[in-house]
Amino acid sequence: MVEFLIGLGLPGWVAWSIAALVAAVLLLNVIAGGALVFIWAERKIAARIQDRLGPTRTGGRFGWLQSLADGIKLLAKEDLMPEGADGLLFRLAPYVSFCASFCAFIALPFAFDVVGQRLNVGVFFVVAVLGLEVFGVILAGYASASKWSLFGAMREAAQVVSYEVPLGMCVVVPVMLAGTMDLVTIGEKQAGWMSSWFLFHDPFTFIIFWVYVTCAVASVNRAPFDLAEAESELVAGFHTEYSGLRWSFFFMAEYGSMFLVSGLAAVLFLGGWNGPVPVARLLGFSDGTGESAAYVVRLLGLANLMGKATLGVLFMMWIRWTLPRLRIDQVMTTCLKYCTPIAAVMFAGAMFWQLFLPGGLFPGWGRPAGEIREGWLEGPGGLPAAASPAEDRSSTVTGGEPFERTGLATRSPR
Amino acid sequence: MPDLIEDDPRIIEFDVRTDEMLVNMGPQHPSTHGVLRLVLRTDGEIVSETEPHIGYLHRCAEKIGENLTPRQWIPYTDRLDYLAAMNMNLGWALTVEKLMRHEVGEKARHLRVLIAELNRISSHLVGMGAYGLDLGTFSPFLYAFRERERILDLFEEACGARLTYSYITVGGATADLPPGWLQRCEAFLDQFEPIIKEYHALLTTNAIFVKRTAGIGVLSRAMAIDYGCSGPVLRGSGVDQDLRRDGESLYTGMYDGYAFEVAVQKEGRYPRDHSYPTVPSEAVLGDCWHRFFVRMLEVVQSMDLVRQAIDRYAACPEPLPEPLKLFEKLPVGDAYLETEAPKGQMGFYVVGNGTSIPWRVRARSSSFSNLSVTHELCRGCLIADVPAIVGSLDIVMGEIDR
Amino acid sequence: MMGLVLAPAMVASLATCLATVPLFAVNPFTEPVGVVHYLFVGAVLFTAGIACMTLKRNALGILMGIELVLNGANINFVAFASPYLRAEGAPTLGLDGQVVALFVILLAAAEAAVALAITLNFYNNHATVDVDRADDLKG
Amino acid sequence: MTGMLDMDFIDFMDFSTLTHVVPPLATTLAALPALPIAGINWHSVLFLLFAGLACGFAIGVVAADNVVRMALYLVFSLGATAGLFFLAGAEFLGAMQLMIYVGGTLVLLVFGVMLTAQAPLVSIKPSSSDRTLTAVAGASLLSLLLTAAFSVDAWRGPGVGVVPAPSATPLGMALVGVRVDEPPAGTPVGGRVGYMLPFEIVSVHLLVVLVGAAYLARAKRRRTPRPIDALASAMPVEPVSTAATVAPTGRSAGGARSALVGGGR
Repeated sequence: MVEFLIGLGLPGWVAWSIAALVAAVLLLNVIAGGALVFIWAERKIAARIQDRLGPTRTGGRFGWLQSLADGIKLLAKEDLMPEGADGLLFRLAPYVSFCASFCAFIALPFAFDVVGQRLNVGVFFVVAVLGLEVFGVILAGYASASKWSLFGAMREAAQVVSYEVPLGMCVVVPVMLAGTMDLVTIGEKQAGWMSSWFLFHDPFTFIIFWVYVTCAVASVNRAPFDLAEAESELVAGFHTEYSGLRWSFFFMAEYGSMFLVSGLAAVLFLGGWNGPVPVARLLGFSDGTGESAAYVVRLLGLANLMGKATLGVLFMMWIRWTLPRLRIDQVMTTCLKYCTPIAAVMFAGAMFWQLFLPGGLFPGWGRPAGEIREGWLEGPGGLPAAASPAEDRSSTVTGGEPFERTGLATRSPR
Repeated sequence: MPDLIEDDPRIIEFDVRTDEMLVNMGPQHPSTHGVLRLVLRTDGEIVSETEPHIGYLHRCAEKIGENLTPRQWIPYTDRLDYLAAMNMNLGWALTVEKLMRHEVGEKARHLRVLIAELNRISSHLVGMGAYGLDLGTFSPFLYAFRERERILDLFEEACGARLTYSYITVGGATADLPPGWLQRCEAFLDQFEPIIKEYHALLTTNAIFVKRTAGIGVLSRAMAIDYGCSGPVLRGSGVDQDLRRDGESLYTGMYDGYAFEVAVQKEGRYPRDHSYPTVPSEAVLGDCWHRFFVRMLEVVQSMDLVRQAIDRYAACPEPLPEPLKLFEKLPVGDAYLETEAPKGQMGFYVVGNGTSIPWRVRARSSSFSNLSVTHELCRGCLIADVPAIVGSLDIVMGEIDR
Repeated sequence: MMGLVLAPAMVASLATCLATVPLFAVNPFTEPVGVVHYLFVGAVLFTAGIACMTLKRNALGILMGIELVLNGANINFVAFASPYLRAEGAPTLGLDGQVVALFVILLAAAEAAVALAITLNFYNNHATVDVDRADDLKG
Repeated sequence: MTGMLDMDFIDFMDFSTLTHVVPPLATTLAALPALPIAGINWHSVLFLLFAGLACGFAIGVVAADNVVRMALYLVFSLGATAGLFFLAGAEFLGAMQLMIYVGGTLVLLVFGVMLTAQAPLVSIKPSSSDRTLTAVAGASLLSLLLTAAFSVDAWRGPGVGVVPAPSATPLGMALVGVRVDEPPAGTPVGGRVGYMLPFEIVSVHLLVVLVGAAYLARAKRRRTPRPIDALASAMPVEPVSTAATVAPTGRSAGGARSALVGGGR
């Protein structure tokens, strides 16, 4: 796009700004628009689970404009701040939360190469930035001058910091299988049928996926781990004192994070934009068949990943409206006594499986031949780096050559 | 009862010096069931002291009762335990009848059993649903309300009101049941019976629910008796007492010929437990789980009683007696009667002085005594346990503050 | 009175910063930045950290100062390691710089945990985090 | 890394339909190169942004008295530093900085802040003479450092700018003892070593710290009252019966009865 804009005679910096703005606005829309849809979906799902109808009138049918109406109400609401609050921190906190949630989307791919910024430490970046969301919560809890808020903040801090450990372990397993932290490559390594998903790579990855689900739900503070805002204990926890737009920023951050961890789960374990059936390939599209075909492939992938991530969010809603809330000590026990050891054992298991049975449960079954590439392991006999879509910049710095020299790592993961 | 003070790992002091905090839970708090205010002294998440403050809903109900005739005061009894207004009506009506030595007929007796037990179901449904809410799950609350709505529909048909019925009154009931009511009631029971399994799946046997309730807030048998607890709270501690069986003859006479088993754990097992979830191994007699479970058992027990009452009521050919006159003179003397309301033993005291307006009226509510154990149960628990414990006591502020 | 003493110091500090501006030899809006830009940031962070450590009486403030100092050093390591910030073909620290920075981060985390432990124990024993009151060993 | 603006996901889109819309706009904007900001280098501008944030908030940490605000400013400063790392091509380090420093260390710090968040302790103000001394010492130190930094001519020129970002893989390989990165010209192959041993040492070190932290947070019973407890009881606050000091007999049957017992009978 930048090249196109420059080609129109725009100076480079304008072109770059426009390109950046387009990307930023698109990502912002994913969060804001996603939040609107998910809030509506949550209301409908909750209602259906509870034998109710939920919103029915706003916007004609199904109350589909309900969250927009809510948004307008929130905009018009009086913005209150408690008297003893630390004004600066109180005002800042929702934006900190929201920014963290938003920033993490930068590195999340929505389809092959459809990513804000492709980082070769993508997974790491997403997990790291996601952990920053807790700052907004802590600040909100501290600045609100309310004891309930402080309780919520402390719970959130303890919970999120603890759950980062097993979450990190879970995330490392697909990284290990793919041999890279680049989310785009990880997704692309699972191309083909459902059997090539890392979820079905071996029994350990299957189990660790569920550990990931648990930790992800906990780290985005959804029931049954929504201790920070436990309404029956802490009134509303860290956002007790918030109202109006600031409160809705917390809400958007929450829904953004839900979508993010679901998207991350989809990319890491559920094939990303691939599978369960390689629709694009069956339809005869592939990256090699021209510009418009690549376009279609990406659109299909986008829909695929969005669908999976949405399913993940819906799953979280489902359990939220089904299960009671755990107690804080039980939440910590779940993390430290169950999730962490299980994740550690599964990590070791997946490691040994990868060592001895590197093909997974379904070696090569239904996987497109020659499409999975891993630049730095291919060696000199592999495809030339420039022709490989699954790797870009990494190949220019580390070719296969050094491995030849050291005599290491000639084993391909396949 | 295990010695929780010494061995509970949650109340051991940590090396990190922390400060105590005084927190007001309520009167505007989502899980204090109305306008209860609990002042918690907490050390981090650990509650070292809980002090209930009551009186936010005081309406001088008893004093008003000393300026109205007993039948005029019936609507005020509705507002005591507003979730079980029929049982409140019944308690007051029976007390006044005791003072006046008035006997209602067979038909009124069965009608009262029928209505009171139906209201017990609806009250326990609210207690169960709200308890789920206290533990952070919303859906069972609405499931419970779904069934309660049907009971309220039945009551509405009978008396025109959905919450404050003023139906059972001194000398009988304000009106007879409308035609077809009994069939609709039976239809409801038939539809309701299998649904109870769902409640057990969602709450009673749910792993998280068990974790949150089993072993929490253990009320020992002796303490329950000491504090004058009653109802499911008392029976949840294993005390085999139910005024429907053990009360004054005037009251137990109402249940003459009815077959029911008191829902209490005897020799390690509950009655009817063959068809019910087994007690989880973590549960200790007298904890929140048992109190909850006793309520669930009482729902079934009440359904049984309602079925029996329907048969007996339908078998009574005579018409329902007219209630006493509004300004019927009260004899000189006093009467005190306790009945088994859903929340526990509801006592009314009335002193007559020969006029139609009683000289003194007093009420003794079960929730009041049940609430008084909170500071014992909540000592050393976590903040999240406070709603769990208070919720399991199933209090209604209307009858505490009166 | 206070201002009289403080003002020259502030002016001196400001002047130092301003005096460095012509030294950059690069228009940062149009040309790629160089190592010296990073060094500047590193120096400011380092100085802020040192100032924090000397100025704050709150033990946690001192801890934060240490973090800043370590970060200032880290910026330098990364700057010298980066191939972008040097002229074409100029030698860099390469990976070594990054690895050292990595170890610094890790050790800083460990150090923070230990320092926090010390602070908390200090708080336990003295009911304050004011380091000026840690004078038990004074003869 | 090519700067934060490389938006891959719009690169593949076909914008040819826009051709008839954009040129008028383009001609307008094309007039802008006359302005001094014309050949703007986004990488450098982002550097200025992050550098300004990092420096500004670092000074904020010094200037602030409230310990929570200090922590917040530190978060922002360290976050901006992570941005600088990304700009310098050290992506792994940047993510590491976010994860460990900002995410971990500072949460730890905020913990400490919360634990000590009593009104008198939140802001312990330094004396004005301290401030003066610090300002003088700081200014001198800064001038010294900057003089040193600017004294090397080779460091002052512009860098090569944007080249493809390196992968994190060589870093990881170096940590397990294998160097796969390109050595600079003239370096003997044997002269570049991996970091296996330091890596192991750091790992063990972290483990020790972990154990230490667990030791700190362990539960234990206190037999003798701490000095602080005596201090607390000397204060005119009503005595508090903490959970641990409750006498076991208080719970026994027939023990302390509530004033509420008896009810309305």
